[in-house]
Amino acid sequence: MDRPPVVALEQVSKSFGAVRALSGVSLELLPGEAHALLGENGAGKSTLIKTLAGVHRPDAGAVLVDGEQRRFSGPADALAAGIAIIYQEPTLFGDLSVAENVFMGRQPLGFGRRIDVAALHARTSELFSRLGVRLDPARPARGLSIADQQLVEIAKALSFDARVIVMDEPTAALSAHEVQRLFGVVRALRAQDAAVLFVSHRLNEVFELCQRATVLRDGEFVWSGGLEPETPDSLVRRMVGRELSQLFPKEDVKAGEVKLAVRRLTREGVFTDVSFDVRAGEIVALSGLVGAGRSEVARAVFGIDRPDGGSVHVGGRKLKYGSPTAAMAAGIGFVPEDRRQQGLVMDASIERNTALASLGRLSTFGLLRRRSERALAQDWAVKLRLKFSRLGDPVGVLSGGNQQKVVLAKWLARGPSVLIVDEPTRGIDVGTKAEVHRLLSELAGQGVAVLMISSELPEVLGMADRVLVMHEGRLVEEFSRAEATEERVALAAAGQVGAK
Amino acid sequence: GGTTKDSAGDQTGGATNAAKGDPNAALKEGLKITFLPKQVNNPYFTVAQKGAEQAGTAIKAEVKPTGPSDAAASSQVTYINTAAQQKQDALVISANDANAVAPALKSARQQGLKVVTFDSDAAPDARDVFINQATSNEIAAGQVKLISEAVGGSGEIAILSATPNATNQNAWIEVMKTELAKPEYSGLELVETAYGNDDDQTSFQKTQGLLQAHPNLKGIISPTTVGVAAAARYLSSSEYKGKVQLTGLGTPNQMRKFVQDGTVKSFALWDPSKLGYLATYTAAALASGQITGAEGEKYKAGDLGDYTIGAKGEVVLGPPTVFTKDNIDQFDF
Amino acid sequence: MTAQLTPAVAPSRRTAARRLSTRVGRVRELGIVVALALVVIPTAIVNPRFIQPQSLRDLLLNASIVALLAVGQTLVVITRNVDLSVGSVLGLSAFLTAQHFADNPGTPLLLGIGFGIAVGLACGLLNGLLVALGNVPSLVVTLGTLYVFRGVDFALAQGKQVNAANLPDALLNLGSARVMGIPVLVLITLVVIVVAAVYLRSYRSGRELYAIGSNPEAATLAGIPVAKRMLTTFVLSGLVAGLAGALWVARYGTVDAAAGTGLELQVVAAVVVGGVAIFGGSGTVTGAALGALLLGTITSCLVVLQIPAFWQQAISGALLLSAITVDRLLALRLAKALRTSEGTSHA
Amino acid sequence: MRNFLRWETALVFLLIVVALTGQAGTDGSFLSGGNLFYLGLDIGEIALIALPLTLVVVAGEIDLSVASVLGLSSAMIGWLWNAGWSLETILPTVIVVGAVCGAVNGLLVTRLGLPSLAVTIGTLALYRGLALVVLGDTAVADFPASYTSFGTTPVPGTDIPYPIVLAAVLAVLFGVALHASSFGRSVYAIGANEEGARFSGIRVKRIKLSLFVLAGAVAAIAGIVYTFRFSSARADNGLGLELAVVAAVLLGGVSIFGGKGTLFGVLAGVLLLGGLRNLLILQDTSTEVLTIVTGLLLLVSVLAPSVTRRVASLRKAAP
Ligand SMILES: Nc1ncnc2c1ncn2[C@@H]1O[C@H](COP(=O)(O)OP(=O)(O)OP(=O)(O)O)[C@@H](O)[C@H]1O
Ligand SMILES: Nc1ncnc2c1ncn2[C@@H]1O[C@H](COP(=O)(O)OP(=O)(O)OP(=O)(O)O)[C@@H](O)[C@H]1O
Ligand SMILES: [Mg+2]
Ligand SMILES: [Mg+2]
Repeated sequence: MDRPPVVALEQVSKSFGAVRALSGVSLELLPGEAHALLGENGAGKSTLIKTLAGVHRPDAGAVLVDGEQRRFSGPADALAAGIAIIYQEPTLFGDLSVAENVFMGRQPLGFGRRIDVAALHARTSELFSRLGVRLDPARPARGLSIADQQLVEIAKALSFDARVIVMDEPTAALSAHEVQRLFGVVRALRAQDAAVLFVSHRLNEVFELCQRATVLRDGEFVWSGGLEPETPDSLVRRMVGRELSQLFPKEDVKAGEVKLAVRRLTREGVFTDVSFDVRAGEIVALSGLVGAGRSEVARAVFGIDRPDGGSVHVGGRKLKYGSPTAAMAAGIGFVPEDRRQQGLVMDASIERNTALASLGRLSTFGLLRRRSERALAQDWAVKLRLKFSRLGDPVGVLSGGNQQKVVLAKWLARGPSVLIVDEPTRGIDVGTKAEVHRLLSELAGQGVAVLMISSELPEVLGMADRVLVMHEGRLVEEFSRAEATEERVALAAAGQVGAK
Repeated sequence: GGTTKDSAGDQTGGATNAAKGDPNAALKEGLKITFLPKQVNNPYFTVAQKGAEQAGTAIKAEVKPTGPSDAAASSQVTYINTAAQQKQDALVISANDANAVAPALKSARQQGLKVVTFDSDAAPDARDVFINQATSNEIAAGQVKLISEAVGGSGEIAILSATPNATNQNAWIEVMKTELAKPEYSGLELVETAYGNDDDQTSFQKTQGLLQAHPNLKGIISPTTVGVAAAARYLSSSEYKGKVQLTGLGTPNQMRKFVQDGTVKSFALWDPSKLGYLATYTAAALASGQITGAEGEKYKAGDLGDYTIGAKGEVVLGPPTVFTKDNIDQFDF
Repeated sequence: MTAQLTPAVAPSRRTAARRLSTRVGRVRELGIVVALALVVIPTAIVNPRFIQPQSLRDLLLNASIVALLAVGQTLVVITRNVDLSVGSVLGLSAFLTAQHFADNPGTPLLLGIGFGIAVGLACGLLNGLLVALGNVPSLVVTLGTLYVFRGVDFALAQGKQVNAANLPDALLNLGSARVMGIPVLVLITLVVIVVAAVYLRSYRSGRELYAIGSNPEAATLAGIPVAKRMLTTFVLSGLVAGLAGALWVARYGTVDAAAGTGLELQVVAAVVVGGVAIFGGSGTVTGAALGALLLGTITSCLVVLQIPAFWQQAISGALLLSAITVDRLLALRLAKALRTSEGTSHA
Repeated sequence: MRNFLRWETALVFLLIVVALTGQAGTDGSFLSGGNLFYLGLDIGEIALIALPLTLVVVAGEIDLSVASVLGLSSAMIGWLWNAGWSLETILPTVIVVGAVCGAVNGLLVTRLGLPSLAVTIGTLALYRGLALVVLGDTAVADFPASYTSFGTTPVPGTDIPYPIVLAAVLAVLFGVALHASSFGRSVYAIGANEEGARFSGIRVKRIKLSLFVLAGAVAAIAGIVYTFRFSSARADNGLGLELAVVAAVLLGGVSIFGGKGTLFGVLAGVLLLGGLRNLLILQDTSTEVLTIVTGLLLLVSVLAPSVTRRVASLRKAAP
């Protein structure tokens, strides 16, 4: 551990307007180490990474590569210095082939400096086989599932043969299997003396993969050191600054009548013959590997997509196909998985976003009652302990966790009788996560039927009264709370049916 | 019930000039005259404007050229209103649309402006005098005669006009049709009227289209300067050169090359600068009280000599000049 | 573990989807060719003169200037921008080139054309600088320069017109000259199309244009010099419009300040019909050029078929709409085919 | 949002500057009642069409066919009048036809998912073509004075032209719809994030369709105004007007990408463009200068916010 750091940040500060995202943060990455970067939502992790990537220029402090101070004027400079980044949000070119995505700007050249397409595809396939991915290099990136997109991102980062690889929540969309493949690759990289900076809210992964960690809180450096003597609890304490129970188990509620009934719902090529019930007071989890089709089922139930067959009943009445308006009128609320694209209007204010699903009841003769709108937003901001400065601020400036709360507020404000939440805590820090769980539990207590889609097994096991498991577009298993164990659910999700 | 066409009969016609002109009144100096062509930056009107400015210098009037950059029916109205606002003495205008400018012209006249139209008339009750380049009959008959001579008296012919709505074009085309019905032109057959929108490229392509659509086409009449130049340009570079005859109304400078290389035998036009000159003189005469626009009044228009106001307040410049290989080099406009 | 569980049929399903997608990719251009045939063949049957050499030459000649502009426009549109000023740039370049030739009778042909190109290049540079450095929407910027360039054109022309008589014969001959029966203007256009097509398909910076249009933020993150590339596309579009202006003079011989007015909509229409996505990221110059040819041919056919003049515009509008509708329906079917053939095959 | 408010302030400031310099430069005739009447007449149709177009652009779409709908409406008035219909039947009929034209645009955009720029370039040609089919090369002018005088005389006792009264009434309606109703909220949400709007249960397609229908209907009304103002029904009326209207909307601070802009800004933009034009013509400025000024204003409208942002950030960076 005496070797000099490949890359170091010294006393870096960065502000966005009035928001101080980083103040005086230092970080050293040693060759051959996997280093975790930890912190709550909005702690400044992504900002730090973007500073390292040359996306942001630090207001103060320095970036050092091999001990020499460097001034990156853009991402190209950082790449040239051997720093490859996997960003939190996928950055693919939908219209281009997967192979071109991986090698953009570095395509192998042939005669007359023209791109050699055969070599391009061959090299991409090579990378994919290292990752154990089966993807056609020539297919367009558009239409890839989030997991596949993430895998292409990883392949892209690997293709640089970089000395420093930075991964901002690479596993947030991946299931256990892909995570293991990724870890294998990371270990191989370490063996080749590359440094890896790893961001994740899943602490078990951090302990499995990393040797050292750095913790940020509210943009400030808190701690850095070896992970050997640490425990998850001790890390959480450093991140949050106080004791915290990590999970908030659901309280038992007696299940009432069937609120949501899905019968033989089918959408060609996506999911087939899906049937299940959700009762009042119940939280039913829909589990499965990434790409199993859970989100698609939720979208079809809510009417975003038009199913090819089957039916959805709410409170005994059949829903119209393909109409979110009808679903909402019947009492369904839907917190989608992608809050940037689907959940929020980023440029609009907190207040407007909160009111967006309740416009009808906030207006008389079509005219909006501004005062009621504001009262509604104020009310929910308090209830959900939202951290914000003004209700008129655009939601885009909130941290990820607080954005998620706004999405929840938007739907809770309608008082739904059936609530579908898709990955309600994706990318959310432990503190906020516990709060979201408390909230879901409370809702169930009030008689709401909750359908929860989650890729995080502990969350599923802690929160669900029943667990439904999907595999390749079909419902394959159902476990009661007592039956469900981590192993059983994982096996069913992998298609090993009958493993009870 | 309702307001239907038949119930709306209160159209007034003819210029109403109560006062009588004083033929001996001197032309006032320092008159303010607005010169409003269909479209600025149109070479034809640029030449006309030169004539107007010459006249202005001669009579010590201030001639102010202005106008829209597009020839849309209504775009002149703003400029008419402005002339009224600026309390000009007279307005010399070539109307894009006889009716669209009429309300504005009427209100300008109520505010004391004298209105002279040239080249293309407005509704008669909206102006004082119209300076006609030549009578429609003269122009149209001349064109038919030229094409008949060029094609040797028989064969299919076509017309390449400007925009479908151009008032003067449509009037000429009507006369051409009656002219063609005469026995001496029984060999000629008008097969199509195409519209080049007074746009060079469109006219060019419409010429092509005409030739393809009518394999036996012998001649084309294009009574518009833009159209005839474009058609000549196409013919001269195609295999139809010399086989298909072309005539029309064009400026000598534009057509010189094609007359010299044999694409066009003859074409016609009046001198636009004389048109502008006469119109400006007429405006000055009106504003000075020499004339009122009534039929039969006489006045002198500088170098051009004496003119008499005809029926419906029209003054005719004179017969158009026919340009051929022999005389074209004497003209520069 | 799941990788082994994936059914063995998955790869074959996937290759099927891929084959379909490449095939349909080609169909986009093929579709225009078919549409062209559908327009030309019936017309030729009704009037055989339509496919005589002179007539075909005219078809290509008419389309070549719009096709040129469409090539430049494609470069811009691929990066999720648009250049509405091309008509004005063409007008300015055409007038200045003509005036240059008229004022300096001894100007060598290539020098004069180079002058026109330089005018276009300067306009393109201005557009590019405003868009790339000002970081503002190109539609608004180029709508602005559409007015500005045209205004400058009018101001310089002062109502004058340059006539064929004042232009050197070398230039005018260029407008009608042929090599092996093919008009020189068409050959120039073809060269530009081929160069642009190869550049877009096989050069890194060409591919980067697609990347920018596909996902601008990601392009920045991938280290692509986005501003520089966008600037380049506007410069190229201007340059091509400048060239088109010079060729316009050669072709039509008579030039005033109004040349090319309203051409921008024709060019955008050609690009869209040619299958270039208006929101960037996909499309080819060949498609755009074919789009220009199709639109030009439709206009000619309607004349040749003796469709009454008043009907022609309505019919070409309707045909344009059907072209983009058919294209869209094809794309939707492709998307559906991809979905059902690929479905749940991901591990 | 605050940036745009700032642009609207700038527009108002510019308007005042134009008014004052105009007043001084023309010895008071610029702000005289007579001139203001003409100014009002000149911007009447643009103001009318700009209203629904603002909503369309805020929703992230565009409609370039509006001027052609105006032309079609005018041609139909002439055609039906010649056919002996009464004006009381003609006027509602052409408004319905305009709405149908808008609906065709809207259906192509919402049902087939075609980009509105492409669709409306197509219908721009189609509707203008239909206008030619309907009326051909004739111009119809023999409308009764009781109708055409609406276009040439002010409201008695004032200098306000009737078209402006109509535009003002519609402006209030559209303003309320965009800024104070749940419909308007939905329009903004659609423009800013269409997918997000759909996930919030907003009927994206229906709202977009209704905006196109509105644009068509109002363009037809503008066609009526145009026809009677010039007492001339022709197929080529309003040719090329679409660029002027789009320019006014963009100058008013509406983002071409949707989700941003106010109706007030657009009205200020219409006034500024019209006022400046009127002033320059009154001062005998040549057409080319007019054209250049229009273009420069557009450039300023997008560059100014971007420049102020940059200057602001520079000032912040300097301690
Ligand atoms: N472009 C920006 N403009 C304004 N504020 C920003 C911007 N980017 C980040 N911030 C703010 O900076 C702070 C740190 O954000 P950052 O994205 O670095 O957090 P993070 O640690 O990555 O959180 P998460 O775990 O949710 O990804 C937050 O308060 C955020 O709102
Ligand atoms: N954005 C997208 N575009 C097209 N197809 C997609 C997209 N996202 C997912 N799919 C496809 O839909 C199928 C099911 O994906 P879905 O998102 O429903 O899975 P999931 O189990 O919810 O996983 P996740 O946790 O990623 O949401 C996948 O096979 C994938 O190919
Ligand atoms: Mg982050
Ligand atoms: Mg999902």
